[in-house]
Amino acid sequence: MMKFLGKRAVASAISLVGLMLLVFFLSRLSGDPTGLYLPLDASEESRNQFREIHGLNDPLIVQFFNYMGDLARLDFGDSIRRSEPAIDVVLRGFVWTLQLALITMSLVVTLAIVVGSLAAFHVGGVFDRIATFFSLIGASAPDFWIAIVAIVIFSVNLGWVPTSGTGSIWHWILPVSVLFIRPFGLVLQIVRGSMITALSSAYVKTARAKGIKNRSIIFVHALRNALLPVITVIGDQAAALLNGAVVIESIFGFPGVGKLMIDSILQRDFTVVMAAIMVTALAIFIMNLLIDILYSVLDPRIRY
Amino acid sequence: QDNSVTVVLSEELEIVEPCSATKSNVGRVLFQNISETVTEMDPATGLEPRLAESWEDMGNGTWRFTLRKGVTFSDGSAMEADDVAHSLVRMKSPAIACEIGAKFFGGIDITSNIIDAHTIDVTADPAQPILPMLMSTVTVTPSDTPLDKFVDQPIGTGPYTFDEYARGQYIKLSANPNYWGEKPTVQSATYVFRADSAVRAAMVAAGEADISPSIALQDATDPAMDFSYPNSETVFLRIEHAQAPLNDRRVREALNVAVDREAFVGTILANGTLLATGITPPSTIGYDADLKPYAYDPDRARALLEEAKADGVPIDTEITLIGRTNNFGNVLETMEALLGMYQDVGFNMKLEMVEVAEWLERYAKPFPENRGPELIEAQHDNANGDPVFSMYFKYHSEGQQSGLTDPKVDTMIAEATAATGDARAAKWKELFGYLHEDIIADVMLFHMVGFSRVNERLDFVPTIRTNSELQLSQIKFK
Amino acid sequence: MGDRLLEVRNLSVDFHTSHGTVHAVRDVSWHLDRGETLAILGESGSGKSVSASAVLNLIDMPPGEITSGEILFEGRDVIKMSSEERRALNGHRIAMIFQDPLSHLNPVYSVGFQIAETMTAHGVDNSQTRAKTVELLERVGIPDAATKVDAYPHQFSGGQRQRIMIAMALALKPDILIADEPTTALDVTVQAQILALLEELQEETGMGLLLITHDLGVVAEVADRVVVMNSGQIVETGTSSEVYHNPTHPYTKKLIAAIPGSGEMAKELGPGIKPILEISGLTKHYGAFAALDNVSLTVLPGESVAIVGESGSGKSTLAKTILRLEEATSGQALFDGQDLISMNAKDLFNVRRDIQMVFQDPTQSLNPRMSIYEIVSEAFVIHPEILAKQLWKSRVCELLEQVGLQADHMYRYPHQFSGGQRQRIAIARALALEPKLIVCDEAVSALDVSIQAQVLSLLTGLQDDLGLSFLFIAHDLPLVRDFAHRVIVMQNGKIVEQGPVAQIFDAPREDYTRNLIAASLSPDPKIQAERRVALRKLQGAVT
Amino acid sequence: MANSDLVPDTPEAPSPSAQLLRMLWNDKFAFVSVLFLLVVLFCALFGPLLLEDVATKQNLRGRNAPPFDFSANWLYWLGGDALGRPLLARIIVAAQNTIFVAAGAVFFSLTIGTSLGLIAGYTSKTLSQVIMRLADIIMSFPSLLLAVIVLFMLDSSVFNLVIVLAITRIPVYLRTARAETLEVRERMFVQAARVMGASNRRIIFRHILPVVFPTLVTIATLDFAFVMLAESSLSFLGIGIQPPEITWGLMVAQGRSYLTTAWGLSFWPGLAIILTTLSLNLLSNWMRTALDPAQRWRLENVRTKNG
Ligand SMILES: Nc1ncnc2c1ncn2[C@@H]1O[C@H](COP(=O)(O)OP(=O)(O)OP(=O)(O)O)[C@@H](O)[C@H]1O
Ligand SMILES: Nc1ncnc2c1ncn2[C@@H]1O[C@H](COP(=O)(O)OP(=O)(O)OP(=O)(O)O)[C@@H](O)[C@H]1O
Ligand SMILES: [Mg+2]
Ligand SMILES: [Mg+2]
Ligand code: NI
Repeated sequence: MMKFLGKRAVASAISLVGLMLLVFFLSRLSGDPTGLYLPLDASEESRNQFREIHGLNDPLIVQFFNYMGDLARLDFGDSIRRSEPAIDVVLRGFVWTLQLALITMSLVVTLAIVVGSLAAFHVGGVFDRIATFFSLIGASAPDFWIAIVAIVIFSVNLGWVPTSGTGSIWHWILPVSVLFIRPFGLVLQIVRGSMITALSSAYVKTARAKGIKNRSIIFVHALRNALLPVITVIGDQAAALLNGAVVIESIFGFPGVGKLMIDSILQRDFTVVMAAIMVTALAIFIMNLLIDILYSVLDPRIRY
Repeated sequence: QDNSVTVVLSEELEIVEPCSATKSNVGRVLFQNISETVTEMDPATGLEPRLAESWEDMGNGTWRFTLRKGVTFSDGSAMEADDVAHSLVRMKSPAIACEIGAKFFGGIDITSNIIDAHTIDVTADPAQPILPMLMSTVTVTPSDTPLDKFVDQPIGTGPYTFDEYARGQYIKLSANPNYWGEKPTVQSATYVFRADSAVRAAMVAAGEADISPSIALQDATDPAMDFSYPNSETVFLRIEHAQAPLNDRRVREALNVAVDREAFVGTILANGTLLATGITPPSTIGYDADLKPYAYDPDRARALLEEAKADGVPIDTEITLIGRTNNFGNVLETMEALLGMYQDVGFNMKLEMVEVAEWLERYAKPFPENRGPELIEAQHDNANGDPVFSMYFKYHSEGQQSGLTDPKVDTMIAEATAATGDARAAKWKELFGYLHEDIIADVMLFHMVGFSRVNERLDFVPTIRTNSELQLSQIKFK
Repeated sequence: MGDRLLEVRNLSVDFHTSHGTVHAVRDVSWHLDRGETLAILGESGSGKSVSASAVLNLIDMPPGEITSGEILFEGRDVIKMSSEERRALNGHRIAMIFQDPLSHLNPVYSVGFQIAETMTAHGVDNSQTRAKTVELLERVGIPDAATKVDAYPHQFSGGQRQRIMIAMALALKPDILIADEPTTALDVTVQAQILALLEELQEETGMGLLLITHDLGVVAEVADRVVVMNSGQIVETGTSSEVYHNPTHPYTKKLIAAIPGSGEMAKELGPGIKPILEISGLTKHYGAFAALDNVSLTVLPGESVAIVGESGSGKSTLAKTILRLEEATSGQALFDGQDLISMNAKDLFNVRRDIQMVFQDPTQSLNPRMSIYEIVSEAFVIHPEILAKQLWKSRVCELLEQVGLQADHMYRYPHQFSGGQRQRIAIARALALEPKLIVCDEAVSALDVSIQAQVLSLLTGLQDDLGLSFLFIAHDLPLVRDFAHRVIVMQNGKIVEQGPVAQIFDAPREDYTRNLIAASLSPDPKIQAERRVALRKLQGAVT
Repeated sequence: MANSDLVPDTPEAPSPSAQLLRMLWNDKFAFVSVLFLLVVLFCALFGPLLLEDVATKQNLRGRNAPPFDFSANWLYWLGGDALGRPLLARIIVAAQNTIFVAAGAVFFSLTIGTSLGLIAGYTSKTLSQVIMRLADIIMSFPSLLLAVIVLFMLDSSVFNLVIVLAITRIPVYLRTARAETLEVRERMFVQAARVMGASNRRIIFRHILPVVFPTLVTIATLDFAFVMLAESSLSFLGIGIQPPEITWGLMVAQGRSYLTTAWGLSFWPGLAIILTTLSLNLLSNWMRTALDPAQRWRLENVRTKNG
């Protein structure tokens, strides 16, 4: 196990550096940020000055080594857009994103697994049909529809919850609910599919012969066998959330890392982009590692 | 709640820097609320005193400003001439990219001379006849404000003080108890940020916010809450004259008459949108109300193209129509409609919608190589009443975004810039006419209208200035 | 007779498939009394397992359907019971040992958990289960039970898994135990131990034992009455001795005639033949545990080498290591002069066709998504040089018929077969490749003796015609005696004795071998009864 | 032929297509889905040919026409868009680009992701490590950044759009395929195939893939919706489909600002996306059952008779 972790850490570190390299050089190919920060009418002279200050005039390779040098001192550079340390900007947003992702995914995990398993247990039954139908509609509907319709109904007309923003736990209800819908639909379908197979296995027969309750047959015997693809897809959806839920963030005024990333990319705020990718990549790497460990915990036949 | 207001803005403030207060979202929070200017431009009455009580022209480009006495910054220090001088230096400081310095004082050297604590001479080189008006953009900050970095806790002389900025969430202002002027009704204000117009409208409707300075046309559905105002933005298509077939006047005329401008108003664009003949709105001096927008005449457009074609103008060359995404509400529909109209009269044209960075590459000099004929949609904002910068940057051969190289235009700009009073207005008017009718410089489209949604409990009517500022002290309760 | 526990009346079970309905069980009736052992004998595929599953409500319906009959447990028809009532019976009052232990154990839970769960499901307190589990495992002879409780099914040998199933079924001392081929993977000594355990329980609790088996020795040893089934129907019933000595139905007669262990023993093949397989010093460790310890043996062309030995002694590991399904820790296995163990992937691919294997666990070795035709003809797909494509179908038919299946089974899928039928499919697949060496890991253990005889004569025929070699892992000594040229005896990962079949059976040198042969059961109930009496006396004298 | 008399009664394999059709008919949901998808396919193939002109004819003064005005031309039954173009016609015409982009992106990500995942799951540890870390990188690389870079470096084309979308979706297939492979490769029938000398390719594609595939297809069908919607956000950046070319996703996105006033603008194309996804998914559920011999009986007409 230690050996596995060690190897994994080395490989992950290498790929993190690779990712940094990739992002650093590729992002600079996406154009010069100067024009975006200065007024349209700014003179060439002030443009040059701007480039000078932000080190954009040096050859790319020099810029990269400077960046890496600073990074070694845990200095991610300053945001051009906000003129404060990029890492502060990112971490501030990431805390929100992480909370949102955790809350949403824990709801998704519990509900999708329960509903999906029950649907699989009664394949073709009314419950299965209804669960499949509505979860699929939810999962394929444009998220901003759901968000705006929810605001109009629950906030403006009924006044149950605030339209948007942060502050109280009431503010979390709409964003989490809207964010919940797509991963829920997807995970539910995966659970359902792989549970159908698991429930028809011979060991389920053994369990029945042992007189195990249906609940344990589903959630103890079949589920664990069905979980491999499920946690993989959950991981994918969680990664998507860690990368930020742009639509939800911008509609609900939620200060997460997603909109920050988009704005920074469009504004060529490279330091923030780099810092944001570093932070989310680290989170995703760790999550994937946990998932890989989970595979071998769930299924003792899997060994690395 | 009673005497505090919540304002919902369309995007978060990246910086809270007074020297960039002409950026519209920064301006709506800081401008004249926290940071006051030397003079103040009122669209209704013209130039008014603010921190300066009076000013006079000393000749040779120098103006003398007499400052108001008894004004203190929110940190307690008195506002004096050295603060103004420092602010002028700071806005042009090379170490920070101040919007005001670059946008209004680009290419101008500003020096100041402190006469006494409340008198200051300001000299512009080259001389600026409209210097007092330019001073209406200059926000005054204390003399110890750093020259090399933006502030994150702005200090000003205004009726409000800057309390708190919870990044990503809100900004809070509260009334300044030591304000020199009239005490405002609104005692505190919270600014929040929502990117989606429908949400902003919903927030005001749900009573969570009091003012949303800008909402989309289609969200402005409630006459009791929604106000329209001319927002000083002008939309046009920039033609780069060097590229064939756009170098032919007939083609440019065809581009103008092929557009059914009136069809846009009240449909894709708001009622109240004006058809443009020049690049600045009617509130600017020299605006020529007699110029007529090109009437929709597709047959004439076709005829012009035929004619040009007969003369060997390569009108079959594909022209790229470039639009900027999210430039204004319904920009995509507008561009699609334009494209349809052009294709209808026989232009070989394609549409490209691009994000702002890419748009800038195409719009500002140096233009990309091998670009082919391009028609670039742009929106220009001039709320300060004088067309000087608009004209220089958009039409002078040296102008950053100019598609022209016309010596006549260059001289006309130079003359108008140097002139004052009525002569100045006349010269600008002449230039507007020349650009619109003689050389047909661009495809002028619309002077735009913005929408605000205001909670019914407020007594507040948005104006043309609402595009860049939101003076809380002007808000009253019903 | 006395105290009736379970009675099956006129039971019929159908399976609906896309190619028509299979009448798996037809109008079957039998009963089981308290303390009694009823053996169901019968042809492979005759509906034994299906009728047993019906008792526990384990038939998937649909596609299965109980078309008629009732199953009375203590006078109540379980078919009409609510599922909650049946759940309370299952595992607690009626328990079942499945024919196919690997797939019936949940691969992702430790065996300890699975055994303990039977108890917790029926209200045994959590705190006691672990100790009980360990005790159960010890009683079924799992070595080192205290640590093995936490191991997973795939870490056990075939026979060990079977014993885990047994432990699971016995956990709550049920009133009725349905044991579907419970000893197919057990060597005779362990088998004896298990049978003794069952008997002990029967005496203690009056448990009724329904024993499905093809091993007439086992029947002779434990059964009170016998039911013989053939193609879904009961063809004969009676006490075990009646049925053995006076069979009336032709099928029963055929069955008894086919009992192995009386034929002539094969002679050792002459010296000087170059071995086709030569293993030396083969060792395989699982962690610190040596499953194979320095094993050396040879197989000559045209020779059948049988490997017998204790369950868990490393027989299957040996087979898998030779076939490179497990990587050996050290050692050599020369096949035709090339070392299989150190061979690279490409060379290995080239020799693959020549060595085939029939797995101990046939169900798991058949791809559930492929039809039987696809499974068997895959050999030809992989090695197209064997047969031209238009002949595949007829060849598959031929192979299926040779192993006693029917051609129209071709488009069915593995789950639609009985245990023995699957085993035969696996044999047919191995034969399709026409290899030089076949490693048979308990390849005929799930077949009734008549089909066993048919398959074995097929194999011998092929050996005579084509010079095929067999490495034949088996626990059924009479069978080994009839089939093998040489016998290798394994214990604890080592070879303890090897020699020509006659020598091993007539003059075994090692104690272990002697015990093994002594523990072998006779199919004649009378002889078995006598032996038992003798044994009792011996034990009585000792104590 | 000469050999056919060797074993005269070789049973005939039942015709697979007839069997499939029967199974389809037995699942009414799947059957309707297939019909719907055929309609979509028809629109995609012939829509632009038949209705291109009508769909681009602007009429600013007749914009945002409300739906269900059955007195109007049938093309206007779903109303008109912001430029007065008939929505129904536009949805039909847009089917082509939509299906092309979505199917393209999903197809590429599915095939590439699955292949890499199977390889990572089945072959050597080093290769697997490399592939998996690559997947980590892709997973952490923001798709928008990729789009912007592609846009700046390459020309805006539909193909580039497909590439960007495909790349960003690769990791989910890759990781899923690998996770299942890790388990399936331990199964005995895979070992049996190895013993028979099956090549890695055969084992992967014939033995492992069929087990993994249904799960991947389920993900893919839902990705269809995701890709259709994501595509529009890239179009807004200027990559890929540009107006007046149109896709459903673009229509939905353009209608966004009209959500509270002219709901039809984004509702109808959104509905088209939902129905397509729903159909694909019901079909994939059907397929999962039809392909699994142990589940197939659910679709076979084996209704148990009473008695
Ligand atoms: N799901 C199914 N679909 C179709 N036929 C089936 C199915 N399950 C079992 N059968 C058939 O039912 C018959 C009886 O099977 P069963 O498992 O009871 O045999 P068995 O007597 O236990 O044989 P063995 O000794 O080989 O285990 C067999 O012919 C088998 O092919
Ligand atoms: N994956 C594994 N991990 C740990 N131990 C294992 C593993 N596989 C097998 N063993 C152990 O190796 C020993 C030999 O197993 P093997 O399957 O070769 O026995 P066998 O001789 O075939 O027995 P049987 O007759 O019961 O099938 C057993 O004690 C078993 O517990
Ligand atoms: Mg059986
Ligand atoms: Mg074994
Ligand atoms: Ni009786």
